Amino acid sequence: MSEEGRTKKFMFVNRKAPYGTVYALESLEVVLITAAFDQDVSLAFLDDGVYQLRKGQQTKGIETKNFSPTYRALEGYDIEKLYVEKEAIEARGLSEEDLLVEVTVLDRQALGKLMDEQDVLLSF
Amino acid sequence: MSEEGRTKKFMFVNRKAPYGTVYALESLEVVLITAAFDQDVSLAFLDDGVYQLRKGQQTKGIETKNFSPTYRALEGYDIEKLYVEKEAIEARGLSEEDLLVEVTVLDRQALGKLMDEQDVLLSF
Amino acid sequence: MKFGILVNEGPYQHQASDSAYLFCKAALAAGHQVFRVFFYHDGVHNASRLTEPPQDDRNIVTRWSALAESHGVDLVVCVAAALRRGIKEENLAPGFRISGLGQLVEAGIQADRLVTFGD
Amino acid sequence: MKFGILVNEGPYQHQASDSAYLFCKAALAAGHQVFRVFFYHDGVHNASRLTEPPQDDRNIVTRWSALAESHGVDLVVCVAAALRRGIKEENLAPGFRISGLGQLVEAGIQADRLVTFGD
Amino acid sequence: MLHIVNKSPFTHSALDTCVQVGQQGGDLLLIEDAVYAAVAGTAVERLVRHALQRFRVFALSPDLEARGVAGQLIEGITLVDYTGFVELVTHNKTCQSWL
Amino acid sequence: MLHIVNKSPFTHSALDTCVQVGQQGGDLLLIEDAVYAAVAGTAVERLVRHALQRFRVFALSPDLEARGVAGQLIEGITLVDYTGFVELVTHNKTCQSWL
Repeated sequence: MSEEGRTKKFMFVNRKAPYGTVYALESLEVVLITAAFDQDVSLAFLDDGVYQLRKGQQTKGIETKNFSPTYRALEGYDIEKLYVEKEAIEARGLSEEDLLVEVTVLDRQALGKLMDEQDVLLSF
Repeated sequence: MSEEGRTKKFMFVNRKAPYGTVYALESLEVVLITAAFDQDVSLAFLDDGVYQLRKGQQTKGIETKNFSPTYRALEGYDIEKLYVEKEAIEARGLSEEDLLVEVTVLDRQALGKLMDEQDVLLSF
Repeated sequence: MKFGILVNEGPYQHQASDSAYLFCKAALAAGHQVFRVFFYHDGVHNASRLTEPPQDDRNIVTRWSALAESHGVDLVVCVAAALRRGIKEENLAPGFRISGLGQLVEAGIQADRLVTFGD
Repeated sequence: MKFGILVNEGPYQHQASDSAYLFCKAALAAGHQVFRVFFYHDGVHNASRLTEPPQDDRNIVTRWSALAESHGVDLVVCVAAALRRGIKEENLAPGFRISGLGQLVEAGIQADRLVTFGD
Repeated sequence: MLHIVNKSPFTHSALDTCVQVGQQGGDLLLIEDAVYAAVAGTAVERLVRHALQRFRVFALSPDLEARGVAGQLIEGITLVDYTGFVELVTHNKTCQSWL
Repeated sequence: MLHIVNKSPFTHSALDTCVQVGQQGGDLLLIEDAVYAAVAGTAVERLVRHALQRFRVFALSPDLEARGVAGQLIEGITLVDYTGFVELVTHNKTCQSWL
């Protein structure tokens, strides 16, 4: 499905918590489609975005679909570049063991450098 | 138009800047209706809400209606209790002369005390 | 006790509408009366009968309609906010009615408590 | 230069849709091409032909339609987001079309720049 | 009076304003993205401890569970479900949503 | 790279994160409610001065005028209209909206 055979570097910048707003869920839907277009996809989790990857989400009490298992499924779509902001997890008392998937932890400046190297940034 | 002759103390708590979102404008519409119901109406401006009262708004460049003159018209509806958060105007480098209308400036604790005395709080 | 509820955001984008619904359900289950739910700002989108969420997701609009049906909750959509955003009789879901802001003020006067859900 | 635009919020509630429109107008006036505007999340509400803003306010929906008419801008509404929120062919304004998220990805690939407006 | 906060304390100032404006002896309920404030060991714990000196502080458990953070609350915060939310509203004469 | 911020710096952390993540030499454009950051003499002026050491900083004049704050900018900030906004986007290879 690649468009004219072109491959671009797409980065999804996720900065919002899940469930309070729909952005995290609808962002994931774009991630999956972008991978289907054979693009070079990476995801960055900054600020409250790191909460999207929190283990143990149980949404029965708010009668809303728990979409966090989808992050585990990303590997099956060859989406393996997941970056997490070091300052964000530290401020929230989280460690890598609290997260659903394996990630690369980078500080803010290293994340900024990666962002600078992208062709397309998508942020919701 | 009073409902069963009952009068309640309604306070509108405005904490958002104008134009970035519609809340300030649509809040004003409720204020006017509430006055028409002969209720005891007061308005509190906290946080970015104080920007609603900023003099000199010129909205031609964003092709949006300038609704700030409405604040001047409130007096004509006998809405005269306008309270502004002292800490908010100070943090924003504003003084009472920068505001469109005459207001009572109160610190946060005094505003909280007033809020405690209301029957209905409306916040958008 | 008699509750009035104000919903300021549309369905799915913000949790406000979900929180308001679950609050109403709990209030009714505890024997209270939910006198009126008033939909203002983007909250008017809760009244669209055209929404079709995915099969595995909750249907926010029909949930509200069911609440009106089962408990006689008065679901009022602000006419000015609705016109601005494209909600009219022709796409209004069952159980909702379109009326003026006076209905919100009246809810504030008549209800023992008015609770706001928004963003 | 070839621009793609992403709009994530509905009309009137947030300024995002206004900012996106004024950006498109300026880009077109400067001789650039606005290849596509993609409406996602609550942005899909920009496509409702039922909106009726007050006489003294801007009409956000018809402004978009006019841009499609005069400059051939491709206005695409995300089908999944639209179904969830009650935007369908029956209430779609002129100049808009409903399609899949692939249209957003394609815009990212084909455009020289993709600019996002949201909340 | 019941204060309801629904915004993340890491990205919005709503909780901060609420704590500074609210009067001693009020109730504070954390819902939606604000429940992250109830978690122990974060950068906003000091603000919440300050809140605990002024108010009774509650957090909505369905929102904590949805976000996977129900297990590590700051001491002194009380969990409530929606029924408890309703009781808090009836217990207080008025409520303010710090949107 | 162009950083676009549209949130009030008094109530949201978006500008703060942007300044800390963005690389030296980038461009920063303040639009919508973020234009309040461009005003001199406020509690966030220090953050904006820090931004000025890292980026060229611009503010969208129609948004400043709408809010009545066009007259008192921090030195070093450049005013642009929508045409200037478009030029900033073309000048930078990519842009990130810090929503």
